[in-house]
Amino acid sequence: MKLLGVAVGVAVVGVLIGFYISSYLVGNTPAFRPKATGAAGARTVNLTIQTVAAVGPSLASNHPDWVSYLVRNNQGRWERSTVWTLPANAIVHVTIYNFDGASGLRNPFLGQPQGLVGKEIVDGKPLGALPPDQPSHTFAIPELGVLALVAPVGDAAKNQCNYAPCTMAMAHRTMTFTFRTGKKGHYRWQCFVPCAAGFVYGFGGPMQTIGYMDGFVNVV
Amino acid sequence: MSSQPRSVEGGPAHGRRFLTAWLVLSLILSPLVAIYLGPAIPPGNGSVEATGQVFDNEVLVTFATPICIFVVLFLLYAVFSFRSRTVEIVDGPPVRGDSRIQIAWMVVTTVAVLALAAFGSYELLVDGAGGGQGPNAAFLPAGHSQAMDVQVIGQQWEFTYRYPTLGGLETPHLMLPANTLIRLHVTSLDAIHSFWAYQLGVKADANPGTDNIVYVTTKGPRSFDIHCAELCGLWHGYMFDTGQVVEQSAFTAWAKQQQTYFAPVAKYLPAYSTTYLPDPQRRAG
Amino acid sequence: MTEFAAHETDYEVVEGEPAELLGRNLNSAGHLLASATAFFFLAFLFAYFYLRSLNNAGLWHPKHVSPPVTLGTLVMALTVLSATLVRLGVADQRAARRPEWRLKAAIALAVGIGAIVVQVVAWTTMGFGPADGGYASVFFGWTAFNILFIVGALYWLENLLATAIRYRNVPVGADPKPGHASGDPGRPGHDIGNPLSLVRPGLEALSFYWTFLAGLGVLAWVVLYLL
Amino acid sequence: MSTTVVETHRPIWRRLIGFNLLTGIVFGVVGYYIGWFIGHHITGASVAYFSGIDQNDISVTLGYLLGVGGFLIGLGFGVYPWARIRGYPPSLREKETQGASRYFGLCTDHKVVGIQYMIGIGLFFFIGGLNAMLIRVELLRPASQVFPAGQYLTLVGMHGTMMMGIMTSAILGPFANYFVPLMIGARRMAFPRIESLTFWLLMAAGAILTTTIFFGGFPTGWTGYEPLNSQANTGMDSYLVFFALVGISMCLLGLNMLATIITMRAPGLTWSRLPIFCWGVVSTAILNLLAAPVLIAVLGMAVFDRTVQTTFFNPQGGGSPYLYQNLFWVFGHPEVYILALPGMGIVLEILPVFARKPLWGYRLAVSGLLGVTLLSWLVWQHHLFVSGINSDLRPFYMLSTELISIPTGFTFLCGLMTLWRGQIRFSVPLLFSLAWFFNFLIGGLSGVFLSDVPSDVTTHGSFFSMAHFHYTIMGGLVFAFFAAIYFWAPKMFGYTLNERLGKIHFWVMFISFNSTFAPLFAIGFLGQPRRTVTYAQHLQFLNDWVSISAFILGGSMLIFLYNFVYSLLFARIRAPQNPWSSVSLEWQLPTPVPLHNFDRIPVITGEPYGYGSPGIAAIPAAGPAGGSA
Repeated sequence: MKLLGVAVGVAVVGVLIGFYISSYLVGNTPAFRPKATGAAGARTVNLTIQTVAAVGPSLASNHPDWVSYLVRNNQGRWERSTVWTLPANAIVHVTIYNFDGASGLRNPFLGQPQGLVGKEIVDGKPLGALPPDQPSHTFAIPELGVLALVAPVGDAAKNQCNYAPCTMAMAHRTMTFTFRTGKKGHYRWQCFVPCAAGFVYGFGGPMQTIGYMDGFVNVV
Repeated sequence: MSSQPRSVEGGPAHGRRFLTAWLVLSLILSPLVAIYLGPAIPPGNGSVEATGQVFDNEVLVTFATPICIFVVLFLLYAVFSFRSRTVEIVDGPPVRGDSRIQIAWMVVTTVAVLALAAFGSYELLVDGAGGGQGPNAAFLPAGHSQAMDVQVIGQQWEFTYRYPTLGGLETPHLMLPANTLIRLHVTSLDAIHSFWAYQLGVKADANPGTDNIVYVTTKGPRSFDIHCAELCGLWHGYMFDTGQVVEQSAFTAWAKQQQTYFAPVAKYLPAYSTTYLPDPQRRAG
Repeated sequence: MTEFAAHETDYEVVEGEPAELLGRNLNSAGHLLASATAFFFLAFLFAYFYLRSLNNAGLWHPKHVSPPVTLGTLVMALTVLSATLVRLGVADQRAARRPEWRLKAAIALAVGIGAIVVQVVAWTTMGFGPADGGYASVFFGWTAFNILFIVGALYWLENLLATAIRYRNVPVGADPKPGHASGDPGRPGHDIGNPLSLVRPGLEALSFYWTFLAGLGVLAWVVLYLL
Repeated sequence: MSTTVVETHRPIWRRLIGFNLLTGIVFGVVGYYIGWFIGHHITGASVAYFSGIDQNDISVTLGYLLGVGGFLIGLGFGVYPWARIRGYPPSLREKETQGASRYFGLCTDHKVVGIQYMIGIGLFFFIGGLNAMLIRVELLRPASQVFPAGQYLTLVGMHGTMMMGIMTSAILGPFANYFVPLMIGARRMAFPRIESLTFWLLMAAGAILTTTIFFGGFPTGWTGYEPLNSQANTGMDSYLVFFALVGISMCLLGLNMLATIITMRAPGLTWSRLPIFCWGVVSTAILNLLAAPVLIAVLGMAVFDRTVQTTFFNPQGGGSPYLYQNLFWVFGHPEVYILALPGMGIVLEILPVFARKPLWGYRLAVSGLLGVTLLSWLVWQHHLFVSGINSDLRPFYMLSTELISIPTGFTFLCGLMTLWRGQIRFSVPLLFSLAWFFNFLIGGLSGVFLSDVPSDVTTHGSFFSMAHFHYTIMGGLVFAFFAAIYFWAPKMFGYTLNERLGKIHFWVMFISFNSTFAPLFAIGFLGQPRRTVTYAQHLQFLNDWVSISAFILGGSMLIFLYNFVYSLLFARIRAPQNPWSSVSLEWQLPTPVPLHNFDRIPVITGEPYGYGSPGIAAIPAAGPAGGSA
């Protein structure tokens, strides 16, 4: 009898632990699939994302102070997802609203946009390259050769956004650019700017955690 | 509990029988391995160094064959011919060693090991064998003074490349001229990476603040895979790339095209240097 | 063969072991511990010379990093003094001069604690922090762990001294009250015939180890302050 | 689990109160939070960028350390030091209780500690194995699928760290603790309390490593290379504290073993009469004692780098990542032999029993073990062949690395020649021992490729090296581990393990082991780097093959588990006192072994392997009481 009780207790605890561990292991931000328009093969997708200095308690309970990317879902609300599903061989028009200050690049070479269709437009002006101390973040899909820069909000700017969600009334910069998704595949995207405050080389925490400054582009 | 042992004398001449079997098998198998298996071992003939590695592997695998046969055959022979066939426990002969066998074994293994080490050292020192040899190695390949400099910069998580001979051009693609002795300067900006150009037989760790030099002599035009071979964080598994070896003419054309494409950022690049140590970032994200 | 299976042995077998067995155990253990400690600090010695030879980013030893030589020397001197006192104490103990050795041990303990205090003062009053380059890192790491080991050795010394004091009135060979040895008076029966006989083995092992540690302290002093 | 258990008739709630595992855990948790609050008080807002609680390394590290302290106090390790502070003389009186409860607390009986070790290490071996299974699940497909990249790295790191950390004591823990005193005719270990401490430290360490997932895991694998180490989340602190505790445990274990074998041998047991297994323990213990401190030191530096911002390994602050690589491998390579040497000892101990012959070339075997012990200190930079330091020294490290194959060859010669002309009787332990020779042969020969720089350039950091050390460590250590279990279980537990199930276990494990790791040599040569969550398309078939074999390999462990539980708890077939009719000392004792082993210390009059020569006293005669113990 006692033995049975012990066995049941052990089983319950084991199940709970197993559930926790498995939820950690497969844990990931939910995949987001933007609406695609146009015929198959020549599809176009509009992707609107924002970068914010701190994701804030309402969107991330465990790391509220981490810098993060957010995406605007099909209902027009900001949600924290960095795993995006895009159609193959599609034209993707990306709009980035940046509410974050400058961090600076370790490798100045990454200050020039690469692999885009046309030029990257920052607040209406085409961008050649940013000086190394300027970039706030980058949006890069190395396997597709895509690299876009995110220009910073000046330190002097009024009405800065401390943590997400931010409103368009707050100081921000607007980047728009276009790239092609290649063949089907499972591509990673990341930020090259060491923007993780408090980590050696600024490259820990959010820079090495999917859901903040890293994510996947599932091209299907 | 232990009864009288069987006498050592009598019974077939196991020793001679085993040694003959081993000799025959080795004489048959080792050449086969050397001829068929050896040349098939990667990394192939993408560069002079890679060819050298293939030869090295061929020698090693040929050398390993008789040893492998010896131990396995010995085990099988002993297991099958010395298993006890009695119900009650019978002890074997109380043999406690044989100095002649011991000395012979020591001599053979020592000679073999020294030969191997000498061979490996020679193979290593003639051309560096495609391994990273640090900023100031004593042994350099012939004609290293005319080698073409190319810098490999590892960062989390992408390799970029600089060509000091092309005005410090930096590009995300590795393009190498054919039939040339290249001097790769491998360094890193943050964590430890390892630059592995598989078909070229090149591997060199990228340490921050270190100029890890590796020489490679390209052959004909081809493409080759690039991996990061040292755990460097989240996207280590995605830190791969493809490089090209092309004819000299194509190389110059490509270089010109890259210089125009990356003109905007050129003015922001730091002066070419063997290592870069940017200040640690302490600003708010 | 049957002798082996005779019957279960009782406690007296172990508790009745001759003191010289404990002596041999502690003696070998002291030497082994000393060798382990040596390898531990070898890592810091290596780090010192390696980082010094590399001098990455020119930050091995920035100008404003000036080690507290006076206090450091004081720490080293106090450690050596304490070790010497323990050695003298061993001589007294061998010669059955019990009060003398207790006095020396007490002073040695006080001196050792003094060394720790001085080290703490040095850390808090000097003009650089652990983040100030390679030398500062090695300095902090080495001194911190050195103090840690000193604390351990002093704890050992305190044990022996306390035993000697607790049984100071027990004539050699007399029996203590039940349960004394385990510190658990609830236990029935006798423990150790003569507790004082167990002090000397520990003392000899300690004096070796403590001297060795002081020697390492001198090495640290030479490397960190003189080179 | 052991028949020496005498049920004590106290209600269970009474037994739960007092110094035992339960109080240990409670005190441990309390200690963690105390440390956490202290650490948070220290660096509240003082260090500007420690903004979030989750990034405060000082809190987490302090919490872990105080947690371990509380755990040990709760287990009862505080009683004796406190008594010594108050001046009570050394004693062994405490904690030699009978009953099942002694397995859940501080017990100074070396036989109890041995069984504790076997169960505890088995638990963590199981967890590490599960991680390996999950890794192989992920590698079923070329692209990242089941686990996100970060969690995959945590899996890899936990598997490697668990195996390389906990399993260092896989032989010394259970078998040396249990059988060395019996083999040398002693009544106890030299320092029984330290013996128990090493075990509980190991358990605390394992628990701490598993909690790394609460802090986001760690990305560095088992080597924990800097500066990635300094970049990582607080999950990294679990790794650092874990390995530091394992280092302390290893060091103390080695010290205890050496002291015991040096000082407590029975009269007449000269060094040249010491059983070869004890020699394996001696050589391993030497490495434990001297290598572990280096590990503790380098991890201490890493902790300082993460907490008080020293710059040991930060090239921008005057440090160097090479410093970490050097110091880590100064420990790391001896550590590999800490895993391999006890296996040699076990195999050479088992062969004579089943070949019914004396160990062939006893002195050669001993010199082989000691030679490996010595040489293992001179080879560490072969882990850095392509890292660009001391490239001109590479020929030397190539030579020293290949020189190790000479003393290793001694082991092979002695083992093989022991079989020669023997009267071999097949049993599960012998099968595992023979398999050891095959696995270690493959491992050693592949090691020659890795030690040869031109070949190493391609194989370095690839799946080839991974296959190599799995052949040496799993093929060497784990096979020897099982050989030892099947060999000594009758003495340890008093019941025989099922022979037929044992043979099934062996064949499944041996075949699936080889079909798991042999293809990895090819995968490595074909260019797949270690620890990558993705790989090239054309390698999928080989990887799937390996994964499926790995699952079968995992299944073979379940066969063993079934056999173990079934034989010990349900079948309960009493084992004879000396089932293998061995002549060595531990088998001459009654089963179960009495509390203090020998009521009269035996006097050893002959060599340990007196098979086949009645002239030599097979059974050592019991000498006068007292003796030297």
